[in-house]
Amino acid sequence: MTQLKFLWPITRGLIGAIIGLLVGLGVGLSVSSLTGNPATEINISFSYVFALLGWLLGVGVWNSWIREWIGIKPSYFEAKNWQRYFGFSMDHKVIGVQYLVTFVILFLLGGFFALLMRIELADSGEGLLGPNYYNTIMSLHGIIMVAVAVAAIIGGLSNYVLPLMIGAEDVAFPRINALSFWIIPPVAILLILTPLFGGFDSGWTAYPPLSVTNADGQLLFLFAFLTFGLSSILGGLNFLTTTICLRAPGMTWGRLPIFVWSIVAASIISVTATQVVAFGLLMVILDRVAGMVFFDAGLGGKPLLYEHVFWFYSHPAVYIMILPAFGALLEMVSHFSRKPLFGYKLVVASFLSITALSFLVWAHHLFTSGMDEFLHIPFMAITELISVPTGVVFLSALGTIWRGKLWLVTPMLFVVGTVFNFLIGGLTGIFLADVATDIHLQDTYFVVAHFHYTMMGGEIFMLFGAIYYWFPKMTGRLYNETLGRLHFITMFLTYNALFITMFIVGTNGMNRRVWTYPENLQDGNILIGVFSLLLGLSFIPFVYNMVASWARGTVSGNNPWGATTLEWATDSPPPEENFAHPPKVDEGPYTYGQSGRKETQATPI
Amino acid sequence: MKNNWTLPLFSWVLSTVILEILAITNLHTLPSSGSKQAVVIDEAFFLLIYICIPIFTLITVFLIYSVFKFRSKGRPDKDGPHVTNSRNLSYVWVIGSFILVAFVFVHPGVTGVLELRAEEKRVPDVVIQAEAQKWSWKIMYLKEGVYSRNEIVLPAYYNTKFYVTSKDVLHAFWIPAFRVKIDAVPGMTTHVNATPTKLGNFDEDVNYRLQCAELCGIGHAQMSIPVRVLSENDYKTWLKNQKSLR
Amino acid sequence: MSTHSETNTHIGNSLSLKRIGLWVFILSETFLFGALISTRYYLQGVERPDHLNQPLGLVISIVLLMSSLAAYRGEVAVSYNDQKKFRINIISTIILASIFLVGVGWEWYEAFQYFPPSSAFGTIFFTMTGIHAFHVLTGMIALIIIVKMGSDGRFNSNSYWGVEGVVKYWHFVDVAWVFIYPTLYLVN
Amino acid sequence: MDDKNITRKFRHGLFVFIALIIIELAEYIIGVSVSSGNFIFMVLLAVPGSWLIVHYFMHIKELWLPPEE
Repeated sequence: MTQLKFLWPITRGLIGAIIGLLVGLGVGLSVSSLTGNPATEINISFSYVFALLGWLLGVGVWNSWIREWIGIKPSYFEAKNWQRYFGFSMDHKVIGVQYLVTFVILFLLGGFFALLMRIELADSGEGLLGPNYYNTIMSLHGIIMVAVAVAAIIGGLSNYVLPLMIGAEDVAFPRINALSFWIIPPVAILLILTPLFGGFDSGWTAYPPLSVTNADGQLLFLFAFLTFGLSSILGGLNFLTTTICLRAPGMTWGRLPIFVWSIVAASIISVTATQVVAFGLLMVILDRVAGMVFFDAGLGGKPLLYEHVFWFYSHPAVYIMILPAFGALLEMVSHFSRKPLFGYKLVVASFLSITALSFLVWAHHLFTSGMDEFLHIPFMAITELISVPTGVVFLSALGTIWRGKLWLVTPMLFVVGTVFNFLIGGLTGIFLADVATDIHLQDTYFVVAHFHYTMMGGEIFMLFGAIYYWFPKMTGRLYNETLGRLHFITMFLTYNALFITMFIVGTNGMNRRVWTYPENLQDGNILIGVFSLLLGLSFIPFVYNMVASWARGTVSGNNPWGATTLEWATDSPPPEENFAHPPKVDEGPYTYGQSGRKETQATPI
Repeated sequence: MKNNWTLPLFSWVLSTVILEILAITNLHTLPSSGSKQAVVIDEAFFLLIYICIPIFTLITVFLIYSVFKFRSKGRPDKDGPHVTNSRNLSYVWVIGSFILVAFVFVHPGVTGVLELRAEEKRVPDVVIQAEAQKWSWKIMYLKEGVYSRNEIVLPAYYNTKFYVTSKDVLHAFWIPAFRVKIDAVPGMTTHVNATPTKLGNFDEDVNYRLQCAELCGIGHAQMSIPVRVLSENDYKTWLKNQKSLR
Repeated sequence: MSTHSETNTHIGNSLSLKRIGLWVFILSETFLFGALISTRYYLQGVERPDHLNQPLGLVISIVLLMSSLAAYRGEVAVSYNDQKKFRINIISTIILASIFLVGVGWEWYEAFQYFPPSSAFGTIFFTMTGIHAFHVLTGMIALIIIVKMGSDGRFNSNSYWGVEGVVKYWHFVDVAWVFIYPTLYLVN
Repeated sequence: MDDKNITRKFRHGLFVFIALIIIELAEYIIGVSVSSGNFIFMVLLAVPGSWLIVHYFMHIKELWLPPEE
């Protein structure tokens, strides 16, 4: 039993969740009996809210407050070794690893759903899933991958490295940080439970009126998304405050590593825009549960309202995803080219202008939605304008590599791959910003391929690159370089083969979100299926590499890359208070090539 | 260090030329084009491809070149030069991308929109109301008072206006061969124009189909009916037959 | 296994850090209320039904403004270590807030007859007042906690972040109402 | 304690409150009497009203002051 003690907090959380569920069910039943309205939706809503609170209570999020309230000294069990990852911890390093592992697992799950979809689509007629399950699986793939893309870098990696990079001891609000992680598991559980409640066939966008009228699984999805949004807001709040207030002495805004800047920009978006989508989801919930008519055209509602509100968040959300990826990319490009980042100030300016512009481009998702036509040209203009600051990232990456001393280890390979992928993603975006071509391409596989090129080719590639890059910092061990390269090469090739085929199929008229399609598109779809299977296989070396190297990889030393930023100046893995002596900063983050720079320490690579 | 630039610049020009030639001669990814609107959209599509190719090759060539040229075997023992910025290059880059964006905005962008809208402003010859309901289409020929549920029949060379609406959830009206797409929104009537320029039907070309393009539930994928474009005379005969059926 | 102290020594104690955190949170909430208000205009334009209880709307707005004044006085009082005035003012804030909530409840009762939640204006009205009343309610709970903590002697003129934070949040709820009130009752 | 100052601050609060009441009453009168097109008046009144609260009650200025430890 003692070996299983580490599972105690989670068990307690589950017990709390079940108690909360029963209490909520009771409340829900009494409410519905009071109103004489035997609605299962009311029961689901109350049960979920109470189960969430019960879970958090059981896990220990409110522990210290409750103890203080009833007068017990606030102190609690915290394991030291790997077991601490299974319990409530306020250490940003533990939370970062918890985030990362959770989201890598969710990523693999979402990928598995994608494979199921491809099996269905290998035949132009009915295959494995059929219409009922296909839509739910497709929607689950969508929302899980969106969650991974929103939170894996900003919640996982930046949680771990941002305080280290600015020389802080922890994030600004450690308990809120822990809270924002511990409300993620309920999100995943809710989503996985949706098939039991009839699934949800509305896609991750959940456009009403469909999402108001379909099965109860939709309600679970809405609550999951809402909870996830809460986590995202709290995370952004934490990172913003941390960067504003907890920079080490001498760490001026001009000396912040570029990754920190990208997190600041992304946090601004996630703090503000997420509230708007939360309200959009709330409107759908109110329509379903409280009988309101936001989207009921017959009673004065307007379905287009949701599309505007939703994309007001969800377009900036792609910048929550991609900005940290840009940051990580430029961060690594400098360290592995042994050159200072090219055009640091210009990049910062472009990040901030992307943040500002991202709020003004949402309606390009609505060119064919029937919104007022006078909006088409201005939104086309702003959407195309945002490619100017995005282009600066390419300038900076190429300018840094130029005449550098490239060290082509796995993270740098991912950087090179990402520049290539995002180039395709960005260029194909122009086709969707252009009103005329968008009319044809909207809602085809061209769009699907485009956002996979930006989100997966841009961000997820960078997520893996950054995991490799900071792996020695997190574990104190080196990953296996050969396996890492194998992962990169297989992933890069199959990924590109897959999604370039998807562009062609999409332009040819392959509709998205369908389980059956005209037969002339079958060859392309079979090719996509084969490549996606291979792409799925390419993650096996990654998983094996991570697990095996964490357990018994070569010890890395503190600074295996010889990088100049602050996180490498402390031990690997860092001590609980991050820095044995609080650091003082007296120069910028990228001092490569400066005369008199201290030589980086020698390492086993 | 000056000759660093010659090889990549040369390969950039060369690869651009090769890719442009390939694109112009060999790129047929769009479905068959069967309407005036399709011509506008296809022109914009190909123009954007021709504009994108030099940008693509510029960055790819320089990326590949620098990776091979500047890589060091194993861990670099020295740093690169301490170059943090180049004011001129930044100016060129930013202003250049501004100009490109402005160009793309004006030419396939605004001009494309205006061309499509000019078509919309013409007085339509045929007016059709398409009503979507889970998961079928109801096609009404408003002037003639004819209904059809299992196909759309259109006369070639006539400007047809479609009024699109929905009875329940969001759908979208999409005919791939015509490149027209507009959402069917409950409580709203949206509209779109198409002028077929070729005879055609679903049996010969699957792009002659009216397909729902906005996820609308379980039957979404199958919410599609054939489109048939007839000559004027055949169309009139068809209309007569439809009327007599009622 | 180890126990470690709840608050990190230098993190979480700095006043400006908590202030900035709260301001970021307020910025975030601004977007929520912005979305609410935009929704009203998107769905209904500036139309308003005839059956709004205008005098009641004015009265509860003034009550909420009065509560803001009382909250302000409470914060000033604690900054001068005047515990008695602090308690009186914060308690009157709570009382005024409950009067406000009663007013909203009354308005809801009337609204059910003229524009129920299943009508377009009713949808907006119930959602906007509901979300705002939820904020008032959370603010009230926080104020009650503040009073209790104050009577435990937790605040003095040097350390009164709890009061400052809650009062700031309370003022923000008031600011939101300054926009919601004309949006719901007055524009035409 | 420093009784003089506290009354002065209370009086400041009262002035702000009176200004807010005036704004609110003006809004009410315009809203009830002007039958259409009063949206712009509402904006013109609500913005300064909220600014009064944000400035005098919420002390937004503290954000621009150097942080005190």
